[in-house]
Amino acid sequence: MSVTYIEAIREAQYKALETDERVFLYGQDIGEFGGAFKATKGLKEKWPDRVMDAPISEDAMIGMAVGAAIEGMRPVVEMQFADFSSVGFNQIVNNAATHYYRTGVPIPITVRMPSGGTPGSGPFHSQSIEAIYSHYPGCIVLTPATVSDAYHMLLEGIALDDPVIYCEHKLLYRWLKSDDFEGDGLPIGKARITRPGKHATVVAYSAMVHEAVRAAEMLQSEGWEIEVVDLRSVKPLDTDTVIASVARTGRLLAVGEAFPWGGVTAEIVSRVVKEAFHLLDAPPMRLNAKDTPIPYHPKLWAAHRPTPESISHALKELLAY
Amino acid sequence: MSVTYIEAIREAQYKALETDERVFLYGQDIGEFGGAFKATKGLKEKWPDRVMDAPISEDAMIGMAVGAAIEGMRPVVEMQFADFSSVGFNQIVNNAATHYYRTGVPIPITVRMPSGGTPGSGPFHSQSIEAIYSHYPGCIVLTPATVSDAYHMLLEGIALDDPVIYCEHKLLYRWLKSDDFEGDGLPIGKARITRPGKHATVVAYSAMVHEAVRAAEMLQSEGWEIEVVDLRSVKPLDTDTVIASVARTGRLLAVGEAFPWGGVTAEIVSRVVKEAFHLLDAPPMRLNAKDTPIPYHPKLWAAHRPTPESISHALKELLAY
Amino acid sequence: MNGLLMNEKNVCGTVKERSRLAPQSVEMKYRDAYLTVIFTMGQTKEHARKVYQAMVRSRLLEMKFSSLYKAGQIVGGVYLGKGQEAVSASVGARLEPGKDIFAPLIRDQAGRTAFGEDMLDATRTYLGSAQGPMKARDGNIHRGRPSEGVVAMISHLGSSLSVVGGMLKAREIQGKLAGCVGATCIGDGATSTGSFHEGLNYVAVEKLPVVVVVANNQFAYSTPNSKQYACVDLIDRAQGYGVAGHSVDGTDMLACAETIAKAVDTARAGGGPQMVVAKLLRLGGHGEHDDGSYIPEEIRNSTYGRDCIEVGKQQLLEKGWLSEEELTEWQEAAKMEVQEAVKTAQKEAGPNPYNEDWSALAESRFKEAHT
Amino acid sequence: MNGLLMNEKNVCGTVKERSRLAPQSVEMKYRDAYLTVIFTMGQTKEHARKVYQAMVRSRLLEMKFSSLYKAGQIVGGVYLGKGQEAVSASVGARLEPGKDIFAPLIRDQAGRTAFGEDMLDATRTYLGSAQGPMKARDGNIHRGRPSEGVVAMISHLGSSLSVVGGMLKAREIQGKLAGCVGATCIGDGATSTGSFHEGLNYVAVEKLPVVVVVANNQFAYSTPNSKQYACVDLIDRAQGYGVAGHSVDGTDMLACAETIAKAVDTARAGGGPQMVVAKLLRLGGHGEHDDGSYIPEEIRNSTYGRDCIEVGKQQLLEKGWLSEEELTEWQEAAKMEVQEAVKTAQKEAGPNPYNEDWSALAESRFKEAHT
Ligand SMILES: Cc1ncc(C[n+]2csc(CCOP(=O)(O)OP(=O)(O)O)c2C)c(N)n1
Ligand SMILES: Cc1ncc(C[n+]2csc(CCOP(=O)(O)OP(=O)(O)O)c2C)c(N)n1
Ligand SMILES: [Mg+2]
Ligand SMILES: [Mg+2]
Repeated sequence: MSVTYIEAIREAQYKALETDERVFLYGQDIGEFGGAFKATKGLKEKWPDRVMDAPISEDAMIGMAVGAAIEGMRPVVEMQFADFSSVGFNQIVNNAATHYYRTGVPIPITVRMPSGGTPGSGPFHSQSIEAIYSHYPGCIVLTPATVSDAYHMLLEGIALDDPVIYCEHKLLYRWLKSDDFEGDGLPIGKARITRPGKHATVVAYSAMVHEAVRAAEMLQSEGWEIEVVDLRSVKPLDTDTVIASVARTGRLLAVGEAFPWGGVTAEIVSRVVKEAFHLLDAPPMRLNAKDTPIPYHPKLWAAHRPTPESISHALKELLAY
Repeated sequence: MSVTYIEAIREAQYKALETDERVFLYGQDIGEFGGAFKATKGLKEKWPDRVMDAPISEDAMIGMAVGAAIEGMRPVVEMQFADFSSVGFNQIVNNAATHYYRTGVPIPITVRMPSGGTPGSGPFHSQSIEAIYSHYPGCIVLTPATVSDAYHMLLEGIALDDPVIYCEHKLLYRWLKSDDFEGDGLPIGKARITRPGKHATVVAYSAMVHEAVRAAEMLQSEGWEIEVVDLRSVKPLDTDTVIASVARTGRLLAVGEAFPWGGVTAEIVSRVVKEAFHLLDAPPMRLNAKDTPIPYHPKLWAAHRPTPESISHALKELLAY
Repeated sequence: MNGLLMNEKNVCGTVKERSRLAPQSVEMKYRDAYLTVIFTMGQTKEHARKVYQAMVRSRLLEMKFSSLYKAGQIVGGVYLGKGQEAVSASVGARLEPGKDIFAPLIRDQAGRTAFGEDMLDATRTYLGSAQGPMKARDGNIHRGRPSEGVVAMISHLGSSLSVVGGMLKAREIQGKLAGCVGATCIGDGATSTGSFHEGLNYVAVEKLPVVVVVANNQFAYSTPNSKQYACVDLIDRAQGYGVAGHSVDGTDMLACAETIAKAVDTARAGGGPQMVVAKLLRLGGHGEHDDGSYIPEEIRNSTYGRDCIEVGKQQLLEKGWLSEEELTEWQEAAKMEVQEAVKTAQKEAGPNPYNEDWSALAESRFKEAHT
Repeated sequence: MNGLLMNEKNVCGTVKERSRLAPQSVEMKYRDAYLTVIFTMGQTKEHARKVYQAMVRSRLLEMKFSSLYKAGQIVGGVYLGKGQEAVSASVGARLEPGKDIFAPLIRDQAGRTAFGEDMLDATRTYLGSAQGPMKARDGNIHRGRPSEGVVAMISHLGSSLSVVGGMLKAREIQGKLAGCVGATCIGDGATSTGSFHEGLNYVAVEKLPVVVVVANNQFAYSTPNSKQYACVDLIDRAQGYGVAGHSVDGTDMLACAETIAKAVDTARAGGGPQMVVAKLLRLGGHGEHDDGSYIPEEIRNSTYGRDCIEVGKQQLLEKGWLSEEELTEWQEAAKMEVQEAVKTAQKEAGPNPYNEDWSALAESRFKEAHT
């Protein structure tokens, strides 16, 4: 049997509904229709009262979830696209994320964010905005790159007492398959060495893990052994695993699909240079998307985000230092 | 005559209204009342049709400004507090900021953001969210630290063809005074060496420039000469001036009042290590606010943000490396 | 005095909708249930006294905060409910602590008091004691006890409504909704927020037992209604959401007590969301830093400008539901209570930044060291 | 056929509001001006023909996009206006290109066509030509020419309304507002957005000449009206904003042409914002990827399910305002035009990422190198 990334997300929600009656799902078109990406297919049928359609009101959707969480529930809210969370933004960063610090009452909500670019989707159906929710205090931000992480991190995230921003990458939905979603039991907060190597470390997350692995494979024929670290969650960020890798390789390239100013890659680089300056044999580098809206045309889109080619190009620069 | 930072902001708006009939002001209570902080005092009287009160509708306020900009106007929108821009967020980052790239039609709007902490203001009247608007492509983000910069950068910002996020620090409003607002003619995009030194560089912006200077003064008695760089704008970010300073001092501390994950200080560190790794004699450091909402009580607030004491403490660690 | 509702016949009969200030009052529509609210005279009297006592206690507490503010002893800003107590207390007094939900806004000390808030909660918060409900992390009007049904508002106006909706929806899922009500107060200005719209639409779609009380005090900070909305009366919005609408003169205590009781009782009985619009005036500035001098003389001198606490007093005295002596007792008791609370809070230490747990996360294992 | 408006007497007289689908139609209120719209028969005929021709051209263009989509030749998604052309074209046809403002949404090919859009604009965008108005940077339904009065929508529903308001407000400041109208279309689902609420409230407060046309096609993607709002009819919202309301059967072409013309003309004459709610059905899925199988049979078979293009054809033929021959001519001409546009766009190159100016800023001196 082969399961896809999106199936893992559905299965995790199934499991959460089945095992924890505090869990409910809420989002536009997630009921009978099963969601724009079919992540909730069939769930309304089984749990008619705990799978609910929402009006086009992202602000109220998050506010509603905050209220339900106060009363002891564990809402899982689907944004139809991560990009639309911009209109639920205030309730996330200023209400959900501040609530525990302000009142001592935790807000265990999970916001599912279909993220990342796909060809032809354009500026408003392609965004990777994990950095926005990481910058504000109070959220846990997950960025699974594998089928089993998609499954386990969603389940684990739902069980956490804090607001969880779960960034699921749309490009992986159907393309990424696995024989099962058993996984390796890594908990949230731990990064994974996806591919061992000794000449340079690429730190990536979400879909970029796969592009980084491809880039590493391209360089293998030239004799370079590139280590790829999958962050899994960008907040918390497992600096220890990254630094342990840099200790082995002496070189760091941080890769992300998000906009280039600030964000995950800058946070990684800043942490590594602070804690492991002496381990670095070359200036740490970043590779991100370009500083424009994500273009609609597939040709522009492909050049806007990091690719195996541009990653291996950056790696060569890093290795040549 | 002595002018304050807030007076400079008022004067710049006066001048803009006087010299450019495309300029208008829009915001809650900015008309007859003159604004929550009196930044528009008396302006409605002089230009009744170009100084307008808004309903409590931040989304519509920005949308309105975008529309007016399309028609050739240059709106200056006041958020009552930067924190409330979270509900106008979508129109800023997804409408105003993408418009030129998408359509070729520029959106010359200026959004005034009363930013930063003051004692007793709490989680929703204290935020410094320049990084949020810098992360997304398409905005210019200004962070004036002096009376003359407050004046000139606002005028210059209004004249720019792109959306400008003008972060004015509330703590400086009445406390910061100058004999005039003549200034030194530095354009947007250039950082300033506020205080020369040779042992370490502190890069700061907005109110933190003053805290950094105080820290530098504290260390002077111990024989340390600390250079303070005022970024002035965080996007564009004048990497050259920062690197030139680091070339002289070999040491870098980036200080900001914003939340610690990502943001301006991470962007600075990441750029400097990439371009000037060989110039660094010590691991570059960051100092930011803590990773919690900004606390309401002045005692907690004072410990939440960087202070002269915590900056000089960090500098000592940097100098001891 | 327009004691229309206050003669025995009406009190004991069906409460009929009326409003002196909003003659175009909207017909109520209950799509799910129609309820005839019957007050016995005893109930009305007790309810009115409860409302009024909360008003008295709240007014005295707030006047204390005002003078402490002027003396520089308050941490943060002070925003008062002066002139809005009849509306606010009428909400709080009709809710059941430990069962119902209340989401107060910036002028709801009276509602909080009526809903059973300990004066110490407010006083500790205003004076910066670390023992306040928000541990000095958030201030004054933001305080709440969400686990006890009092929502801790964020500043962004309009955003509590969907939270109340979610709390009630949770109870519905849990099978515990029956007989519960969630009430929230809001200003005229905040009705312009997208958040308010989305929240009201949500509770209407879900037919939740929510009461939204709009205190239309004619201004949002300095901004008059004419720059805030263009409908004739905010109650005109009720129909567009499919919720029942009630208009009331917010300075008329007995009218507030009854109209809001009716709205709360109707929601409780399954009548769906209720919207009350009360017209009145903020008797002061936006906050204690503001003198409100932009409020025109003619509005101050209109009925809006009446002080509901004076109106309420006359109403209770006239009806013989309260005596001068008893009122003095109430006032004295409240003054003592205020004094005690202030004395206690003033003795208490502020927060200690060195002991502070600098983490926004409940999951403390994910706390990261940021330098 | 319910040609109520269509007998000569009515056509030449005052247009009276009516709606078969919304019997509870709301009375119009113009607070600033009252306007009696008088069509002469010739005007009505010409206007109706203009609307219908745009519908025909748009339908053929969209059917082409649909088949190109199935052939895998379209870049991005395809969202069609099938069944909504009467409403959409009625808006576009009543606006003056080069003067008025139009903010189309996802189902407004007909309105765009009626407002004078060149078929090449759409075709280039759908086929990914670099010569489209958005230079392949943004796609399909997002295209616009803001400098020529066509707002380029972002995906976030509801956000165009305040933009239209700002465009008109700018003209007011510039002294150029007289005689201008700004119109925008929106779906039932998008009325739930905070952005829509804030935008509508804004244009109402400023009394701007805006026409908001709500195409209530019963569904937002898969979500039925019952999960979207709780008022009896969306037109019930008009009063709450203080804007004039008009109901119309969105499948009745002549009714749409007249009602929307009246709304546009009233706004143009200073009557303030106008809200039109048209009831109809989306004749297809949400996009071409969706089969819309969740739409119940009984709705499909109701009047909502009529195809307005068929209705319009019968109406024009019956009135003798169009002959079968002329219609065939129109169709043939449109087909040719579509074919030409597709041929041209297909020959054109896509964008070249190496030549792309990777900067979001108009101020190119601030472009930064990011690595
Ligand atoms: C979204 C948002 N924008 C702006 C503000 C700043 N603000 C605080 S109170 C206020 C006026 C509120 O007016 P209203 O809702 O009528 O309540 P009132 O003060 O009259 O009781 C404003 C603009 C805010 N709190 N939230
Ligand atoms: C703020 C926001 N949330 C979600 C979406 C995703 N979305 C796109 S179209 C659509 C349905 C729109 O329904 P409606 O407004 O009725 O228009 P229709 O498609 O029926 O014409 C949704 C939910 C969006 N574009 N914007
Ligand atoms: Mg008010
Ligand atoms: Mg629809």
